[in-house]
Amino acid sequence: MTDATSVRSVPRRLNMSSLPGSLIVGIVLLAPLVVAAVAGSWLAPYPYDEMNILSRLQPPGPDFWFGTDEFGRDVFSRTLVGTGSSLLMGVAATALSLLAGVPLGLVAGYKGGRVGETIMRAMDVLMSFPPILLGILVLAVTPPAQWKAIAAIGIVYVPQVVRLTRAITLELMQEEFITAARLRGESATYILFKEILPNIWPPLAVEASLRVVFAILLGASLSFIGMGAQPPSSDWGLMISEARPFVEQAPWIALCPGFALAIAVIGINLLGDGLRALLDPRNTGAH
Amino acid sequence: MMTAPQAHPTLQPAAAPAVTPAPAPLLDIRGLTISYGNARGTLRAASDVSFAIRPGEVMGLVGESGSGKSTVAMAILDLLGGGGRVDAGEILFDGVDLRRLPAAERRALRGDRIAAVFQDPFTSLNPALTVGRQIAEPLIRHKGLSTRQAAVRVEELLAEVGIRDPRRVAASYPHELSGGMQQRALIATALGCEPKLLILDEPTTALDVTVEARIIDLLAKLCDSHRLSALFVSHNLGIVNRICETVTVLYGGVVVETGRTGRVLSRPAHPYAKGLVAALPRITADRRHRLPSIPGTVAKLSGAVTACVFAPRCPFAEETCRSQPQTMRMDEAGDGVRCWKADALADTPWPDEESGAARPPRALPQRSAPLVEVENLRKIYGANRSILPWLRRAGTVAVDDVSFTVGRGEVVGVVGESGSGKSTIGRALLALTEPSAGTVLFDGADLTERVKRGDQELRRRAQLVFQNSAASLNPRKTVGAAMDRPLVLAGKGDAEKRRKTIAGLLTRVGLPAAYADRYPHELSGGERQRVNIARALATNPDFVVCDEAVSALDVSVQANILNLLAELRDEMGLSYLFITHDIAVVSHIADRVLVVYGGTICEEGPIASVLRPPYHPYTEALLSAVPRLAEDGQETPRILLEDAAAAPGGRGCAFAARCPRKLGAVCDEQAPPVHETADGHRIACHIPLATLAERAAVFPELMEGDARH
Amino acid sequence: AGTLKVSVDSNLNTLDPAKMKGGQEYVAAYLIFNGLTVIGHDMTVKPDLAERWEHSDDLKTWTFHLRKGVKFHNGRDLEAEDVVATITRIQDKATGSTARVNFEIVESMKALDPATVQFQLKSPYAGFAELFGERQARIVPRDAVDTLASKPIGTGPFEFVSFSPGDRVVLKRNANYFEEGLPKLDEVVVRILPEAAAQVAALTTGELDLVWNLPLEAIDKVKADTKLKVDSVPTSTWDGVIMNNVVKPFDDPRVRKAVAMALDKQTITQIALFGNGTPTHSPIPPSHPYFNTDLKIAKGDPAGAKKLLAEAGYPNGFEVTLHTPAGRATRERLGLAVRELLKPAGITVNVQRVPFDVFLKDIEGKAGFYIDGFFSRPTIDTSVYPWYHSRGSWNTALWSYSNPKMDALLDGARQAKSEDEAKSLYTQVQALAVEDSPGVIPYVINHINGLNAKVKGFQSHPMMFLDLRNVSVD
Amino acid sequence: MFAYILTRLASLALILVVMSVLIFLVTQAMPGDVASMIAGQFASKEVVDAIAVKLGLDQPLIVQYGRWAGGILQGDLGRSLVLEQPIGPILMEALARSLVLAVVALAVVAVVGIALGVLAAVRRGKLTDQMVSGVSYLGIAVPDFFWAIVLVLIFGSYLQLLPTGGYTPISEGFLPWAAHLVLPVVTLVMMLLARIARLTRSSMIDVLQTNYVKFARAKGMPESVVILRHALKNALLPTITVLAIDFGLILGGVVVIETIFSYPGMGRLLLFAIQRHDLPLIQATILIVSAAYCLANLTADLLYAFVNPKIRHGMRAS
Ligand SMILES: Nc1ncnc2c1ncn2[C@@H]1O[C@H](COP(=O)(O)OP(=O)(O)OP(=O)(O)O)[C@@H](O)[C@H]1O
Ligand SMILES: Nc1ncnc2c1ncn2[C@@H]1O[C@H](COP(=O)(O)OP(=O)(O)OP(=O)(O)O)[C@@H](O)[C@H]1O
Ligand SMILES: [Mg+2]
Ligand SMILES: [Mg+2]
Repeated sequence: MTDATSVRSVPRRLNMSSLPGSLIVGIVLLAPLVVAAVAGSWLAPYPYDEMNILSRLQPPGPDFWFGTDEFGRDVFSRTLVGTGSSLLMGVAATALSLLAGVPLGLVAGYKGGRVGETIMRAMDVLMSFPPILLGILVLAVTPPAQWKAIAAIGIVYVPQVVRLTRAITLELMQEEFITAARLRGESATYILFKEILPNIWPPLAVEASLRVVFAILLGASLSFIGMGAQPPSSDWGLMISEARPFVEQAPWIALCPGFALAIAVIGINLLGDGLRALLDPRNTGAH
Repeated sequence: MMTAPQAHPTLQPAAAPAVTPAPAPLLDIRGLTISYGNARGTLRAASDVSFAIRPGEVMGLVGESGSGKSTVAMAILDLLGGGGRVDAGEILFDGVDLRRLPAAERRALRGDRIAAVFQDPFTSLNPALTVGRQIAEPLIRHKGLSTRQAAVRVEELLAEVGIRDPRRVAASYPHELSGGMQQRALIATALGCEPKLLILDEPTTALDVTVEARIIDLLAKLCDSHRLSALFVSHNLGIVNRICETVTVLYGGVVVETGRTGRVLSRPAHPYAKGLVAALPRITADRRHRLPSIPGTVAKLSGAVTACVFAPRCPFAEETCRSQPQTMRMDEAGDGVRCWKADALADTPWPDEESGAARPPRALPQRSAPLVEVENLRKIYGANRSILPWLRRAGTVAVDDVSFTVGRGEVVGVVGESGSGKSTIGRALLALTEPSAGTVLFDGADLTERVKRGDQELRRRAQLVFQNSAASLNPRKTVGAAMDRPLVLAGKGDAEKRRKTIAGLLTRVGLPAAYADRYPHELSGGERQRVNIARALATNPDFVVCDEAVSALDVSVQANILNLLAELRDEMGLSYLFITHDIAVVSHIADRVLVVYGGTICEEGPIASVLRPPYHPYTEALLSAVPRLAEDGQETPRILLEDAAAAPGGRGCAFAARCPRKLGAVCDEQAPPVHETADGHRIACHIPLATLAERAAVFPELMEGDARH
Repeated sequence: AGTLKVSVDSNLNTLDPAKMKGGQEYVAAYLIFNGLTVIGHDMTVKPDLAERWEHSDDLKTWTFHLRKGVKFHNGRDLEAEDVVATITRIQDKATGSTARVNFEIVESMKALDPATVQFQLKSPYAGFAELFGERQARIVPRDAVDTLASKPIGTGPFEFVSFSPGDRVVLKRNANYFEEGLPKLDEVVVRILPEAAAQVAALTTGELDLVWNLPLEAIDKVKADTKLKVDSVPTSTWDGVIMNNVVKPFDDPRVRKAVAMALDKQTITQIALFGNGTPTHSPIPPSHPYFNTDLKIAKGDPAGAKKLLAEAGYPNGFEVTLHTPAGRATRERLGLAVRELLKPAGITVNVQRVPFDVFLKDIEGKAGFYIDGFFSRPTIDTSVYPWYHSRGSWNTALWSYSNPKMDALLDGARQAKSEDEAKSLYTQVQALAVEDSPGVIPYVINHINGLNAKVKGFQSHPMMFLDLRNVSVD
Repeated sequence: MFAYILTRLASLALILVVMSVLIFLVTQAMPGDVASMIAGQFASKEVVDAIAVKLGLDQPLIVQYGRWAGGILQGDLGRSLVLEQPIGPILMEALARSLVLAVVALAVVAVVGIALGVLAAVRRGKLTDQMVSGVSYLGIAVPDFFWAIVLVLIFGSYLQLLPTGGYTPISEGFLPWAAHLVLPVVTLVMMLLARIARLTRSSMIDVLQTNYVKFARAKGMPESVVILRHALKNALLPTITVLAIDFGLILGGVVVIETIFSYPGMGRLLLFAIQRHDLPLIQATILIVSAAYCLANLTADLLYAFVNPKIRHGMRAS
């Protein structure tokens, strides 16, 4: 359906003043990160993995704006180059959990009964597996790779997405526009994806923004136990984790990626809030 | 046949000097101006509102939805939420301007000297606290009672509002009580500290007619016995007529008329009040009549008032109306109107443009096979035959062995109290729920069976118009998209053609074609309901179930929709199953009516017969509970039903437990026999037909009309 | 007198000495148990449970005389049968002791009397007495072997009190210890503190008296604190860049040589150890008299390496995965340093961290290119022979290096009758090891302990043992 | 209600059975094996095989599972292959410590988080609200291990106020016990607070707009009563869910925090078991964690009923 009367998920007149404030702030915070993610390796003053034994653990200065780490690598360049993989970790893992979780949650909520119960109990089982073990399992079968860490984290978050989606679906199922759809003979697929799904996006946007953040942090924790990103990659989580022994001696090693992470976290959260508001057709710019 | 109100010859001239000094008002509101502000701007919800309530007086505050009734009530309580602000004016309570009091002192007044009861008992009680505790709170707070003393007082109060088992009720949680009991608990709370002023914001709107009647009676009695003053907010003119001495009519945040109830409702002076009274459906036997309605919608105000607020919708408006703000003209009797033409229009009724016009009489249904045949329909919810013993459950019987037919082009009304199974019947007819037993034949075919086999074609010929116009439209789809789908499913042409069809449908229900691009939240309630109807029509149905399709709407909007539905029936030969709890509405539109109670049909027949004796005892109670305007006839004594003690069910008559005319054990033990009269009027009751026919008519005027015809 | 609180950085798997694998466990082993002999601070073999020992001229029959009056912690006297039982147990494959290979040389053994035990060897071996100084070869009571893992009973200076996995091991003074007046401490608490920062913080606050194997990153901080001090000793513990000699492209000696040439050992020592170690050629540490001082320590010659690679058929270099065991910071740094230093030689290295259990199962001895490391051994022979002899136990599993010339040198050294002979043979071994480069051993590590100044009488042991006999806290 | 609990317990038992099979299969699929772990570096194949035989690892999986599950039904969690000790006591000790951590941390998180959430909701859009958001952002924006290290440095190294790690049983005195808990608890609180505060805030905002809150105000109840008695109880439902999930999370082990603070809880035990490939220990640990998690969920659901009588009613009915 692509004609003029097709479903529009965003309100028509998009002008700046009608954009939610949190969305704008979120975008402003995230824009430089996205640039860094795309062009980090060109923008970086040094190669991310270039060691310089003579200038290891240098404090911030004109040569190394944010100092160097224990190998004499430029912290700023590493942070820049690491943006891509760090954000990818969060975004891809979240996307994965949404991709798997939303349909399952929709079906569990729509079908109810035995199918729904089975799905929910399966999610309970999955949820009661400690996340690290899942991480280790996925990562340990074959050599670690980023996509595997992403897969592991994505799987860990599936149950929570399913729960949320199901809860909203159950609520929406009470709404009469679903009855109206059944009445005109829509298929279950259409009802799930065209009637219910668009109404799930706003709360899901908030949830997803939280998930992205948690995914980045869980990725960092996996790095902590040696399961996530592989050195010498400059994934932020890995960088901060590796900087631990030097927190006192050379706090700047952790500072730069920590800052970047904080900006990303806040930016993504604001973006989520803003998206929720934007996706709501009732949005009139008031927040 | 409704007539326009006649001007009363004894109306006092507006300039006559006061003779008797009126007692000082308890509540005197002067020039109250309230606005809601947010990022979008400000909305003036009340402009220069003035009125006074004398001690012991009950004043009704009426007006269209959104006219600012609640806003005014909340301002008195200092509970304007969400950016609401009083910009100007005084709220004198016992001579003291509440606005000048510090917040703590105002709070101390609340619940103590000024008490309130809100519209919806189901949401006004905290689900997490026992009812007794909630009633006791203000007693402990304001009267300094100990918990124990309060508990004693709570039981007294509950008894006072007519609850038979106060101790048990006090210990219950809200969800364990029926709506009527909850509302009584709220009233008991309000009465607890013996307030001087009671603010009632639509206290019965959420209740059943029979329950509503009881609550209104109770309130009238209490106001009388406690010499309470009350501000009674409602849009139900019948109830206002029943309980209020004076009435104030709000329109667009402005008081347009105020005066003694009898005068205002029988001879409204302001054009808006005229329209309001005219749009009210009356119990009538003449269902060919179209209701007068007020076209257009309320304009939202933001700035100062520079013209008559009603001018855009007023059929009498002139240039002056649009350029000059109106002033309130009061007379000594306390009657006042804000219209410079009021005197000139005193004898002009609200124009009834349609009722005069000749309409082609609808061809009477041929005696062919009925469109819908329902036989022995049963629906049991929640039965569970689990292998685990603790999971087994018998379930609730929502519909118990119901049979009826709907002819082609016929409108069948379904009335009954909440939970009696009306919606379930409707849903079963549309194959939205699977019957536990019985068959539903649609145009001779078993609909449920067809749908199960994946045949949606038949189903599209039976549609539904919902009560909740907001919930029945996907908030994320434009009107056009919502209407496009049925066409796509029916394979009705390409995008361009469908767009044309949609535009046609929108025009058909009286909406501009441009509305196709709007989202539901951009429409008013009446407009949304029109979209709903247009969407239902998109599949070209033969049969439409209207489940409380007009219950949530304002009288003037309701009149609009009712007219539209009647028109569609006449022009397209649609059949309706019209579910409602409003007898007046049913009497207005239905050919035949089913009275259901506890999942069974207790009375069925042509509308004219059902409204006249003989009555089923339940029908009689239901009809007697209908609130009416004074001019519609004499108030007949109400038959007040006790609250249902248990869900109906068992072997006997479903109504036995609450029946005021119960014969005895036979009612409990045997299913009632069905008495049938010549015109298809059927009553299921143990009482002989002759005895039933002895009762006086609830609507004697109908009998007169009968005689006249 | 007093209680000494010492930290180790990782949980102990077992307190059964035969099954021990990690340095933290050896700490406990040394405190609770004794061997027949002991390796002293000067790396020479000393009597321990054996008062004295003698061997036949052909170096094949060895007789040990046990010290009198030694009691196990459970009160029973030590007997020669316990020694036999201990070694038999180690020889049992199902025990899974890494010391088993050492004792494969034993043909038979018997207790001549309760105080004398005699070993018959399959071949002559001059260093047999030193084998009893090995970490796993602690003498255990033959009647209590089943509970050793959780309730060890030994003859050592400290008695086991409790072990709470993941948290601590508590030991108390053995009042019947055979060395008069020792130990001086009443109690030793070994705490398991995995995080370096927490260890150092605990040391500063006095919560700990001693941090065994102080994290290298923390050395400066401890040095700066006047209440604390750092005690360090060179060891022959080494890390290595392992190249599997039968896996392509490392089956070509030129490739291995090129890798070795490209690696600047001084730089590597700086990166991986922050300078707390010494570049070397082989497991023989520069501090040892046998160290070959004529050989040059590799300085890093990428151009030369490139040339060699071209000769070997890799003019454009190649790409290879280097596995490092996760959680071993030094080895991870070594891996990164290798990656960086091989880049100019045209070798692209992808570093891959592997969890330790996977490392043991799938990487060690199987992968082509990885980082590994080994604790110092009691003798030069045990430090070298197993890695370079074609039948050497580690060699066959590690890099499968085989050179008859090397075998001859090592076999000769085993039977060397004089120090000079041995020295000359080992000097040639080092030269050949550099020439053939079966792998690259960039450095030997210093063993460093951080301790509170109030800890008296402590000396770091080159075998990384924790010797607390003479230590006291006031 | 009783029927409800019975049903839930039955389904819990079922979940645990499924879990036990899953755990068993999944752990078997893990790379690495305990025999080579015990054998150590460069053990020859015969050695590994000999150990495997001794440990019974050579038998068919179904036999191994049967033995394991049978033991568990008799309350025997098996023996750790690496530690060579019965698992029961080790596990229970770790569980008890994790429990202490979970209970204390969650108590703090619940009290502080709910208080902050309520405060932010009541002062919506005001400075307080923004400050609460700010603090909670700070909590989640920085990884827990970073906080942990910073806390160790500040309170351990510099201020020398608190022990930096380890665990002292309460039997050795309340103060040492509490002192060892402070830092891990604070770190956990930083980590979990944000979510609780934000959640409480949003549901509180919803509840504050309900009719019954308005009615309570109309009764002249002071704000404190309105907020604490009328609104809060109804706003707590989502918060309770998340608290239960967090409870399961902490019980299941917060490896990073346990590692940094040398806290010998479930997380490190599990990590130890995984790293040593000690299957019986892994299996038992996960099973216990799962059971604890399910129980936490059940408790949350029962708490719902306690907080909301309507749900209590629903439980009776459904
Ligand atoms: N919190 C608010 N913020 C903004 N506008 C509001 C708010 N509350 C009410 N309004 C607007 O003020 C006007 C008056 O509302 P009010 O609730 O007083 O009407 P009402 O007469 O009680 O209507 P109803 O019969 O539907 O209850 C309406 O237009 C409404 O949309
Ligand atoms: N999905 C359901 N599950 C269980 N019980 C139901 C369900 N739907 C309705 N019921 C029960 O069936 C009975 C009839 O419900 P129904 O909705 O048909 O009544 P109604 O006459 O339409 O009431 P109202 O006027 O309140 O809309 C009620 O007791 C109701 O509680
Ligand atoms: Mg209102
Ligand atoms: Mg209904």
